[in-house]
Formats: sequence, structure tokens, C-alpha cells
Amino acid sequence: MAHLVPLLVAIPLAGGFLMPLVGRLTGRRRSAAALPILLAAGVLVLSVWLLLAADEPLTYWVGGWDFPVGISLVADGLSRLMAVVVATISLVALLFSIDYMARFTSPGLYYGLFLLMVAGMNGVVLSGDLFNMFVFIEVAGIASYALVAFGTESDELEASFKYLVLGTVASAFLLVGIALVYNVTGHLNWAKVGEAIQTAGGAPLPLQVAAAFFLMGFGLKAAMVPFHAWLPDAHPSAPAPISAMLSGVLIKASGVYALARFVFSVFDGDPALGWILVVLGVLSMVIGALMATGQDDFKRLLAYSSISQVGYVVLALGAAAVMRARGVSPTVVGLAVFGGLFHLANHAVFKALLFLCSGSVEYATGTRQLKDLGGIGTRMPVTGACLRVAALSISGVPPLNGFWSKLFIIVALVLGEMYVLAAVTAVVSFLTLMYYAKVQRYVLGGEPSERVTRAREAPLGMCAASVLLAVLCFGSSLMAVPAVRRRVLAPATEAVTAGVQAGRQGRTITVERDKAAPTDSRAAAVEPLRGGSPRPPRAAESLADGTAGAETRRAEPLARRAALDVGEAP
Amino acid sequence: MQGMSPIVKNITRLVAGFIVLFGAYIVLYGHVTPGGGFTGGVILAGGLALVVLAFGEAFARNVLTHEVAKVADSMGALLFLLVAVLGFAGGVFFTNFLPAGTLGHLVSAGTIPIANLGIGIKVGAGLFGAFLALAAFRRTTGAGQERADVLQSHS
Amino acid sequence: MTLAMLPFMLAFLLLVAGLYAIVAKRNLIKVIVGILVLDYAANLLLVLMGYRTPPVGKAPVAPILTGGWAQAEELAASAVDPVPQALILTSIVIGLSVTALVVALAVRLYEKYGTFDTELMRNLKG
Amino acid sequence: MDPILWILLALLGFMLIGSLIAIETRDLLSSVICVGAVGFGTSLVFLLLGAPDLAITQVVVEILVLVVLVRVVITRRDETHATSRSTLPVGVVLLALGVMAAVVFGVLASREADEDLRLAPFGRPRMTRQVDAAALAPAGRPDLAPAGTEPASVGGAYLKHGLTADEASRGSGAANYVMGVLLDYRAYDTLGEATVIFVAVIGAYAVLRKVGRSRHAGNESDR
Repeated sequence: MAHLVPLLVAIPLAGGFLMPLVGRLTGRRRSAAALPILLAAGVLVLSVWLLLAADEPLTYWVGGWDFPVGISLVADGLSRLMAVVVATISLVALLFSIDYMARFTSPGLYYGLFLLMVAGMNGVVLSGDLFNMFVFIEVAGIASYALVAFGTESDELEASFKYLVLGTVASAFLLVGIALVYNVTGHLNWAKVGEAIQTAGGAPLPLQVAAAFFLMGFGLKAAMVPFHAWLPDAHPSAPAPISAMLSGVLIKASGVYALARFVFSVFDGDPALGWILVVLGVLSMVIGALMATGQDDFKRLLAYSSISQVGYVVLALGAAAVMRARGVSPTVVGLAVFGGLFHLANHAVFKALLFLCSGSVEYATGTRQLKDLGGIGTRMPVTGACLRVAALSISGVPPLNGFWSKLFIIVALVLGEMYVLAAVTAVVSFLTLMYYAKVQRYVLGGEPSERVTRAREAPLGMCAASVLLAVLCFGSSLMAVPAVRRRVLAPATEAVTAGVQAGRQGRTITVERDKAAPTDSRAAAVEPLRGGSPRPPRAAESLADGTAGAETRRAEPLARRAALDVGEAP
Repeated sequence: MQGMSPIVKNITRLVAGFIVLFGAYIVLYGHVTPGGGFTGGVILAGGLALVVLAFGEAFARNVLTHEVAKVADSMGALLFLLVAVLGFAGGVFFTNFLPAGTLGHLVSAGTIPIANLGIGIKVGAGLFGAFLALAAFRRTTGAGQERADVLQSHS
Repeated sequence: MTLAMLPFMLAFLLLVAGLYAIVAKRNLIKVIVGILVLDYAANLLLVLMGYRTPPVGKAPVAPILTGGWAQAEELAASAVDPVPQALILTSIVIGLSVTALVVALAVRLYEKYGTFDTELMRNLKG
Repeated sequence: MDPILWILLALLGFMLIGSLIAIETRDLLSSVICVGAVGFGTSLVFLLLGAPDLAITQVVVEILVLVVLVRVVITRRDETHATSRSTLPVGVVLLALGVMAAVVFGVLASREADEDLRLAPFGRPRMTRQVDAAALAPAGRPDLAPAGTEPASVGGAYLKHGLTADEASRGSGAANYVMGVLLDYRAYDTLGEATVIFVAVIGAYAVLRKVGRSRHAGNESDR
């Protein structure tokens, strides 16, 4: 059960390594998608199982190093929720890719990059180590740079270049932040860093500087205004399923999730950081929405809307941190976090759906200009219906999921006595409704142009993927139902609101070293710590006699083999 | 690209073997001396790149093709992942399940030499492949093509 | 401000220089140069933070055991920090990967436009 | 005064000047060569600071990058680089940012109030200090802590336990501690790192494909 945690990374990784080889066998046939879809489905099943089966957070020490010298994987409620979101959207995007990507060459490379991006995101959301998180952010990031440019047209290459350059700047900032954190605390494990900060009674100045670097780095990855310059180019340029992945999950996994972890689990919901999140969130919300209103390009509009919607999540998290510090009742804090995370999951669903629909429309008509798309709903009934569901959902029309999450955020803000923020949120919701009404008017109503009358409904795979997500738009409203909520979102909320405590909860999985050692088992588990301890356990003694201390030991049976090997060597 | 002058070719003949050998040494002894899979892999890629630069396109087409590089790339990565997954044999993911052995010997430090080997193959093949694709004899398409070809015949 | 912070500051200045190239330059190759400098700077900052001044008159001790077991304790007391080195090794490789990809993008963009100049490209002007 | 510090400062100064030339020069080839020099400077710094692994890696990586970049630049003549000017006044920006950098680290260095969590200065990393071992136990499990003191950072713990003659402490068994950290303690990072380079290589293949999409091939529903 606990071993599922590394498998969530290892499975897509293996698939990614294999795909360039498999792609050579399948050529450009659609069967190239079979292996990735199988693996993504497997990952989805595993992550859902992980979400539903275990109640307590798991800390999994990779390589069995329980002493915090190793890298830990942390699967608490938040990580599990993110893993499920990533797996869901990636499976649907892969289904969509079967037909959509038939127009592109080299499916082997495409699916390889796709799976590696998924592996990178799973790595990010499961990592318990700052540097490890950085490495997997890079995996996901580099895969996405390449995928944005996958069509190799000049605007795609330019968008990818811009994205890559800003992504690299973000990485450099993160690395500087990590260097400062390591210098000051001596740890890379975020739970330990959080503990050190708490012991010192708040972050000292060098760590505040580090926090600034982290904020800039993650802010760039999450495309918060004013770090958003790359997103409106990169997201529309990518192939539609990749746009869905980027907007739906990537900016959340390597941006918002990382920010939440960092602000809550490392800095214990520092109110100053909370205010910064609030400001970034409000700026993103308002500016994203205003920019989206003026767009004529369908996918660009969606990209700006992503900035705006992610702003909601960041605002909710920041407000929660502020309220927590102000001593507002934990229920309200929990409600704010709950609303934010709920909106995060919902946005993944409806934004992915919107991008997939835009992909279907572009596939059928060859254009992304809203003005040329009039009447497409009648020519493409399935896509049109899905588009309508998604647009209503993102505008917050009940009973679709977007309504509930926005409602929770606004209610939490009101209960937390942050009336101005609540008003801003409501106004931005109205703006969202406005520009999606525009989308609906152009795309679904109006006189069909010549281009549109020639359009036919998208192929089966693409429709199926869209319908799946449209169903999820209704289905994920269920997460507001108390029974489901307790199971799915409450542990995630708990993981955030617990702050630094989150790193200390739950079960630890590592190798029981030296099982044969006759001393008490707890001491054996601590074995790596006991460098200067007076006497090793007995099993080690016999070894030491035989080989003059010439080797280090591992678990007992292996140590015996080592003794044999070494016995012959000298 | 035709390759370079006979002087370069002869010197490359002499040196390339040593470079590749040195790369292999760095890969295999990474856990004992400075170096390791990445460094050795980059050296391997550099040695092969030298051969291709000296002997030209035909060599790369017949002996060390792009395809070979791609396959070796995937294989190396899978080998490393295999080491990681086999760690379950020792308890958890990535356990160094082999005996530590004698300090300073080639066969010591458990799985580290195997991991180094996988990384070495992966990095060597991957970077060499990228080098071939990027720099050695790229057939260009589109706007800049003619000019690029003319310039290439100069170099 | 102590002299001991001077190396950090210089590394930080290098970071700023790289950032400057990325923000202000209008040429793909110059931007790539900026990325390279940024990488060097971040790596330098890390290695500087792991350095341990050796006893007077001695060279810094690399964390590699060359003299067998007998030396291990002494090494532990004098060697520089191996963790930043391991991180930098990772970071160098990441930098190399990013460079490979960005050069590939630049080469393709050159094919499309016949120039490395971003002023002549549609979307990269800003 | 430590001679190593002086050499280091000279090298860093050299690198700073080199990178400024690389950034400011008009000629792309000289720019690339200058940045190569800065890279070799980095390698020298690594060597100076007791990191031979990094020095070797940096040198070979630098050679490869330089070969590729030089080849890219000399086979593509760019007559338009006259327009490759900077849009911001160079001096002002650099000066402002430089002052900012100085202030940041100056402030960091001058804060001595909190001995526990302040920036460890150059040459005295945090691991030179000892702390109660409980502080190093896994988060939330102080019961796993041993008695006594431990170096105050993870790196110190690697050095102390990675390979001590006392076989009770289990190390990686690699004489090269950096490799031990890289491929045993933090092997998972290295898997990510190998993935990064794999991703970048197949990403480069993908970007360099001759034909990205074929609108009329392979799909009967295409028009």
C-alpha cells in the first residue's frame, strides 16, 4: 500500500523512457497511444486508491534512510488530492490525443514527453524535499517547454522560447532560495526546515530573503501577475491536450501546490506571506479577467482566464493564512482552504474541458478566432454542449462545480471579515460570467460562416474525452457533499491548515535495518544515527572481527554476503 | 559535411579510443574517485562527437547512427530505473540492496556502480544524439536553408 | 558587512548579470548566454555555501576518502560539505539539459526567420 | 588573510568581467567564447573549493556546450545583429541591481542577533556547528534521536556517518562521498536528474523534427 507512493512516479517514468522505443514500432499509427493510456489509467487507479484507502499521512523514506539524510516522499491529503487531479486530467488529455495528435508527426516523442511531464508533476506533489521538488519541477517544466513547441511552427517555437527562458529564471531563483535555506537551517527536507523555523520562533531575515526568492520562483511557475508574461503565449500555442495539461494541472502542481506547501508547511502560514499571496491572487484575478475580456483568440482568452482563476485559489490560500494568524475560528480558515482547493480541482476539470473543446473546434474549423466560429454549436453538437457546460461551470452558474467553490471562497472571506476581498471576488466572478457569455454568444449562437458550415463533429476519442470532463463538471460538485468531502477534501484541507504540524503527522515507512540485531528494535531503526556509539550490535561484531572493519553493513542477510565477498578479497 | 583534414583524422584515430576509454573509466570508478556517470557520460559523448566532427557525416550515418543513440539512451535510463525499482527487494524504493563490499574496490558501494553505468550510457548516448541532431550535420528546411548549406561547406 | 560575505555578493552579482542579459538583450544567443551565466551563478552560490576553510596552510579537503578507513574521522572533521556538491552536480546537468533544448529552439527559430534577432520575430518583441 | 579567499575573489571578479563582456559584445562568436571562459572560471572555482567532481563535470559540460554553441553560431551568419541592442541603459540597471545585491547580503551578514538561524558566512558552513541530535531526528519523531550531538546540517551527518570506520553506522560504502550522496542517500534526485536530461534530449529531437505536423496525412477526417 505504502509502496504505491513511489510507483506513482516510477510508472509514468518507465513509460516515458519506453515510449521513444515503442513509438518506433508503432510509427504514426494511433496505437502509439495505447501504452500511455494504459499507464495513465493505472496511475489514476493507484492514486484514487491511495486517496481513498489510507487515512493517515504517509512519509516514505526513499532508499530506507529514516534519518533525515535521505529524501522523503510525503503522501498527505493535499498530495493525494493533487495526484488524483493530475492523473484524471492526464488520462483524459491522452484520450483526446489519440485523434488530435494524428496530425502531428513522431507520436513516440509526444507520448514520451507527456508521460515524463506526468511523472514530473507526480514527483512534485509527492516530494517531501525542497531540492527534490525543484528537480521534478524541472522535469515537468522541460517536458512542457518541448511540448509547447511540438508543432514546430514559428509562433509555437517563440512561445516555447519565452516560456523556457522565464521558466529557467524561476528555476534559478528557486535554486538560490534552496541554497539560502540549506545554508541557514542545514536541511532540505521541508518538514525539518519548518520545524527549525518554528523552533527559532519565526523566520529570520536570511530566510525571509529566501522566501522572496521562492515566491518569485513559484510565482513565475504559477504565472501569477506580475510574473505571468509567458502564459498567454505558451498555453495557446501548445497542442490542445497539452494546453489542457498546462492550464489544468501543471501551473497548479509546480506553482500553486508548491506555493501552498511552502507557505503553510515550511513557513507555518506566516501572515506576511499570506498577505503577499492575497495581493498576488487579487492582481491575478482582476488583471487576468480584464485581459481575458479583450481577447478574440479563443485559446488566448482561456489562457488569461487561467491566470484569473488560479488567482482565486491563491487568494483563498493567502486569506486562510492571514485569518489563521488573526485567530479567526479554525472552521472559517478551513473553509477558505477548502474553497481554494476545491476551486483548484474544479478549475483543472473545466479549464481542461474548455481547452479540449477549443482543440476540437480548431481541429474541425482550423481557426481559433471567436468571430469566425459563429454557430459551431449546431455543426458540432457534442462539442458545443460540452463547451456550454464548461463555460457555465467556470462562470459559476449553479449547480455546476464552479459555483460551489466560488461560493465557499466568498463565504469564507465574509466570515473571516475580509469584506473587500469578498467583494472583489464577487466582481471578478461577474466579469468571468461576462467574458464567457461572449464566448457562448460567438461560438454557439450567430450565423455560421462558410468555414463553420464545412465543419464536422470531432472524432470519437475527442468527443469521449470532452464528455467525460463535462460529466466531471457535474460530478465534482459532489465533493461539497459532506460524506465525499470528509473523504476527499477534508484531509487535504487538514494538511494545509495544520501548517508545520503537517510534516509531523502520520506513519513513517522506511527499511527496518538490522533486523537480526538482538538489541531492541527501536535502537536498530536508529542505527544510522549512532556514529560514535560505543558498541555495534552483535551481528556487526562478528563481521568486524572477520574483516577488520573493512566494510559497512546493510540489512543482515546481505551483510553476511558482504562478509563472504570481502573474506576472499584480501 | 565531409569531415576534416587528414591530420585531424589521424590524431582523432589516435586519441578517440583513449577518450572513450577514459570516459568508461570515469563512469565505472565514479564511486571511488572523482567523476561518475554524468561526467563519464559527457566525456563519452564528447569523444564520439570528436569522431563525428573529424570523420564527417558518412561515419555517423553508417556506424554511430541517431537510432543507436536513441535506443541506448532509453536503455540506459531504464537500467537506472530498474536499479531503483529493484530497491524494493531491499525493503523500499531505491534501497541500496547490494552489499557495500570493500571500500575503494570497483565492486563496492552496492548498486552505485550499476546506477553509474546506467547513467553513463544514458547521458553519453543522449548527449551524443542531441549533438548529432543539433550541430553535426543538420539538414535544414525552410527559410534559412540555402544560406546555411553554403556556410556549412565553408567550415 | 564582513569580508566573508564578499564571495556571496560577487556570485549574486553574476546572477544579476545573467538576469540582465535575459531581460534586456534582444538576441537569442545573448539570451542563451544569460541563461548560462545564471546557471553558473546559482551553482557558485551553492558551492560557496558548502565551503569549509581548512586549517591555516592547508588546502581545502574534498569529500573523497583516499587514505582508507584511518582517514575517515579526520576527513569528517575537515572536508567541505558534500551536499551542495551533489546538488550542484544535479543542477549542472539540469543546466546542460535546458541549454540543449534552448539551443534547439534557437536553431529552429533561425531556420524560420534567418536571424537570431528577436526584434524581427513576432511574439518575442515584448 | 586566507590566500584561497583572495584567489577566489580574483576568479569571481574575472568571471564577472568575462560575463559582462559576453553579454555586451556585438559579435556573437566572441560572446560565446567569453561565456565559455566564464564556465572554465567556474570550474576553477570548484577545483579551488575542494570539489573535483564538479570541476571535472563543469569542464566537460563546458566543452560540449561550447562546441555546440560555436558550431551553431559560425554556421549561421547573422547580418542583422546590428539591431541587437539592449533596450535598457546598461549601466543604470546593473548599478541598481548590484547595489541591491550588496544590500541584501550586507544586511544578511550584519544581522548577528539570532545566532541560531543566521546566514553562515563563507568558509564556516553550518555543519561546523554541533547541535543536539534530537534536532536532526525525522520531523515529529524525536524518539528516533540518538544521544549526544550531531553536526548541525545534513551534510555534516553524511560526513560523520557516511563512511566511518565504526561499522555500526551504515554508510553508502562509496569512498567518494559526493557520489554516495548523489547515488545512494539522494539517489531519487539523481533519477530525476537523469529524467531531466532524457526529457531535454527527446525534447530537442521533437523540436528539431523536420516536419512538425502534416495537416493532410494520415487522417481521413482531415480536410
